[in-house]
Amino acid sequence: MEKPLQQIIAENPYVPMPVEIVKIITEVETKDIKTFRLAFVNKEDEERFKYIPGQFAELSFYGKGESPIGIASSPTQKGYIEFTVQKAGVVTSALHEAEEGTLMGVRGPLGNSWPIEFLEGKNIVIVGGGFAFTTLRSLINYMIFEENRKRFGKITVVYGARSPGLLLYKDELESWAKRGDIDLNVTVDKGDATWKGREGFVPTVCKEVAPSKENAVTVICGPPIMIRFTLPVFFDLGFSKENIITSLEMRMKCGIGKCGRCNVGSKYVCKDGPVFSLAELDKLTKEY
Amino acid sequence: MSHHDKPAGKKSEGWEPKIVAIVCNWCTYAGADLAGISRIQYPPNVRIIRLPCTGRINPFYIVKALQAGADGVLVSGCHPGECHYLTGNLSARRKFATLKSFLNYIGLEDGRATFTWVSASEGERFAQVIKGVTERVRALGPATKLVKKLRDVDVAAAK
Amino acid sequence: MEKKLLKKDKLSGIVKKMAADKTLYAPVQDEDNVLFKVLGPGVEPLVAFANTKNAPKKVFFPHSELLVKYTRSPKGMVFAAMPADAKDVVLFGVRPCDARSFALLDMLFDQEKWKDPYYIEKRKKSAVISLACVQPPYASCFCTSVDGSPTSTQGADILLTDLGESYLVEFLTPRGEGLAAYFGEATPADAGAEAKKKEIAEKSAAAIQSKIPGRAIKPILDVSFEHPFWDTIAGKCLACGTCTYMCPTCHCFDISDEIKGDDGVRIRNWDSCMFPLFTKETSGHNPRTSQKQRWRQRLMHKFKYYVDNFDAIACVGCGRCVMSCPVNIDIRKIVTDISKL
Amino acid sequence: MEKVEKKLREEAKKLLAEKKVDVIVGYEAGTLPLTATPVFITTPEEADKLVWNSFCQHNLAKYVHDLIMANRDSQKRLKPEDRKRKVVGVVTKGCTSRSLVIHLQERQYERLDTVILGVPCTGYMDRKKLAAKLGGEDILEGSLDGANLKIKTASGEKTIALKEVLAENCLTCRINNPVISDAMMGEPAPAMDTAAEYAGVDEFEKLTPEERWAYFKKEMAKCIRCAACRQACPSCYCKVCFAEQSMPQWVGISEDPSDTQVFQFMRMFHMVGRCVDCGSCISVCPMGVDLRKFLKKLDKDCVTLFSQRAGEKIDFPAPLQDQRMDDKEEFIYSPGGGH
Repeated sequence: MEKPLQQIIAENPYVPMPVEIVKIITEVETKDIKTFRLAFVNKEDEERFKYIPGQFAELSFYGKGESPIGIASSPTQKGYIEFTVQKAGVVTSALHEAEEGTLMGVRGPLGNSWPIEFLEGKNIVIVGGGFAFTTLRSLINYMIFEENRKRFGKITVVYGARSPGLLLYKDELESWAKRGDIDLNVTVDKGDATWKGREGFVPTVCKEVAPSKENAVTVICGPPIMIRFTLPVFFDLGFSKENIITSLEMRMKCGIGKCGRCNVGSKYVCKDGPVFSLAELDKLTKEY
Repeated sequence: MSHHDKPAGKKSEGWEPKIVAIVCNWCTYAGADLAGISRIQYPPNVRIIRLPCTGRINPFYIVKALQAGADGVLVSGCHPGECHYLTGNLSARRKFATLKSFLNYIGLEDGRATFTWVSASEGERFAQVIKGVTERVRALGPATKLVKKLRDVDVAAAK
Repeated sequence: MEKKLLKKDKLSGIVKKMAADKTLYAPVQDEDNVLFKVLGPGVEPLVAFANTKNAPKKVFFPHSELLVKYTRSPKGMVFAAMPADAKDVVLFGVRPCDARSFALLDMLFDQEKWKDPYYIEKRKKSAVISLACVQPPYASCFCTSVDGSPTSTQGADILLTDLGESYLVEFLTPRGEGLAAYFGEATPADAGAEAKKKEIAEKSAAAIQSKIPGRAIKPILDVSFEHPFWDTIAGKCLACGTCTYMCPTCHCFDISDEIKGDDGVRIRNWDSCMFPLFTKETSGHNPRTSQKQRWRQRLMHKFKYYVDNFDAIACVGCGRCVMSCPVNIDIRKIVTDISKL
Repeated sequence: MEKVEKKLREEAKKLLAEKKVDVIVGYEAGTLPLTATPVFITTPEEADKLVWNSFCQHNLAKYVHDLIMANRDSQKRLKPEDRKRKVVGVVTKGCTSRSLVIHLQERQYERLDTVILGVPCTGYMDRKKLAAKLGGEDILEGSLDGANLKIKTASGEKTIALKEVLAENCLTCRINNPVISDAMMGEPAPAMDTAAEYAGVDEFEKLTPEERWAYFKKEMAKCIRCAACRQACPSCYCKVCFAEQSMPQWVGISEDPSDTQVFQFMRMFHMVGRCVDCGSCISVCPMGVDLRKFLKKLDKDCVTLFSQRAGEKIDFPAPLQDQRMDDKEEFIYSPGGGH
């Protein structure tokens, strides 16, 4: 006896929902980061896939397996979900070869999320570096969405990449820059002939922007080296560890706290994370 | 060991042997070319994979081909002493001698893996080798040993 | 629940009858090993003292298990439906320590938020007939140090205790009572039998000589993640993973896809925290690069993390890892050493 | 053996005190009766832990490789002139010495990286054989009394001749004294029964292919893919094993019969001219897979085809590194006749 697939999906967290790649955007000049826009094959799956910025999902590709990727779109964007994927391993390499129209699978949403309720009513400082900007982009788009904007205070964004060609979401950065309700600071380590914006490392820019700690939370995501040098800046500015939020990465398989590889101390990054405040991280072991 | 080992399975209706031939670029591939140019007929059962040298062939390629469902594997390169890289085929010969012996030892039929030399001028020999190997594999029937089947629920339940 | 007495010579027949009706797993002699496996027709189930080489967890958490099936269409991946039902299964002759492992695994696989349908489905359809240890099978048994006992009923549906002439059959759960019909030849147990069982329980618990401070090391582990002690434990570890593969409570797994032609399957396979690649990320970064870290993870998982998350030690004291470790890394010694830190 | 042990401890103390070695890999008594387990000695005081007896089973060459590689990795970022050699002393019996030779032939490290403390070996006890003899009964206490094992189990005391429970590979061992050493701890041990070395292989070769396949299939079905055999093998030192490569993935990781057969076949085939018959893979296998039946064939082929034994001679290339015009080639196919 066989159960209908839709019923299995509803009951079984290991079974992906079928999706179609409807759009592929090459984000960077090195062409190894692309954004995949996925639409659900079945309408009810879209309903089921209710997510909050900061969550991730497991992408399935034919014959290759699964890869956990942060959701780059915002739940305010209807009809599709987006993932920005760097070409690295087996699944992501296959994905990069795929064309629009390809059918694949998505399993999720998984993990906790950026703490939206905690962020509400506060000034938000978003600090992102390089490729780790994806779930922050989700959060920004969520917060600046018309109906949501008034729930949050001042929004400051510091986003850096090594070079102008490596900045993600260039169109969106432009449109955000035109808005009056978001203080956008885009920086590159080293500009090129056409680059008119800021040059400098993210920690330095954070120091210059010097957001006030009053009623403020900072959400940081980026390469470990960036985080290491950015945190002291925020400590100096007086941010408490409870008010510094970040997202961890670990090797994952099941995504639901069973397979046992992504734990940091007693917490599973896939299930209890990936989002932790610095205060929470302090209580965990340093094995990540 | 003789190559008159018992066929592994019944010859199924309409079955044609699938043979993977892994050959070196300088001798056997050129030999195959010559066979083609000279319009010498040979059975269409081989899929040729060209590598720089038999010394480059990881024994795993042979086992992997068998696992993936090839009914036979043929490896062919330059005759000893004629290697484009001087000694690649001498290294290969030691690997293949032990590999073939080991495959036979675990009970694989002798004709599944075949090793030979064909030079660039031996178009006729190439055709003869393919004919011979195809006939040998045909006599053995479809490969069953080491062949991978996709895991199914029934298999899972039986364990 | 109901208790009965069964003449000892009747048991084998009952088990074989069950094996004829359902899939029945039992300890079976297989060449040099006693293995827990499906009891074939005409095969005698073992009730001797030694425990099975492999842990019975594989019935609910198989070494390799099909998770998802799919096919390839011209457009890509199409998921296929899966059979819905697990078969009725009886596990016979499970030692109380191993039966406890099911209760421990339930905590993980049957959580409120994320449920593992494959495990739960099989668990629901099964009955566990446990066989009390009237004598500890090995000198390395230490169940009493990790909240267990040689006559523990945790995780079992029926408990059999050898009273000498006959078995005391305790039906512990409705699932166990579902098998009552097979025990038609048993007679109601009297108070004498109960007293005898109690005496045996006390005697067998006292016979467990090997003791470790199971719960006591938790507060020490809480504060000693960085302790230099960890540098001393794993030097000779081969990273072979035998301990985790033999362990009745180890449950880490890997998921991999396989295809042939246009058909694909996703399979989960046992994995081990002892393996260097277990946590290695695509980027090359590995949070646990040394065997010391991996050993610490294994120990912490069992004696701290599981306690943090489920208030239970993820070790049943069966001693399999102690006996099967090729280089004699003895978890009893490590736990004892930690208690002295 | 006591003499050897005494000399070993003295020598170890001396080497450590004179700082000629950084660590000595040897054996100490295990926590279970009748066992010995690897130990790493770094101070002269600890040297008294060292034992040498019939329970010293492990091929310690594996640790020598591991320690030297770990040391090298830890200094990767230092300038070459700042890097420090780590000298590993190792208690070495015949098979261990052959493994060291293989490492040296394969240029894993230099001879200067090791100090070889040779011990004469008369074979080690096979725990599985003993367990089978005892019918699976747990050993409560045990000791070696001359040529006999005195064992206490729940059912009473037993005496078993050590010879009856020596490992198969030891019984027919050809090279039971180290082939290279810096110091020998005692007189070379008497030869074992080498006449029967390939008896098992010869017998197996006489079976029909179907019978051989049936046996291979049956043995491989026992394997649980834990890869303990690989981990224990001193010749298996690849940074990433073929079984774990993902691009391409050579072999599936499940317990699928074909994947298991192919994994085991290829792992064993990597041992052509590299298997020293130390029995490590067999003794660690939790399921008791009969790997030796197959590994020994590779050894036999090496001898018959190339007249070489793995790790036997240090100044000679390993069989598969060697290239010779005059190798036998009966296996080469020629159309119309022959193979």
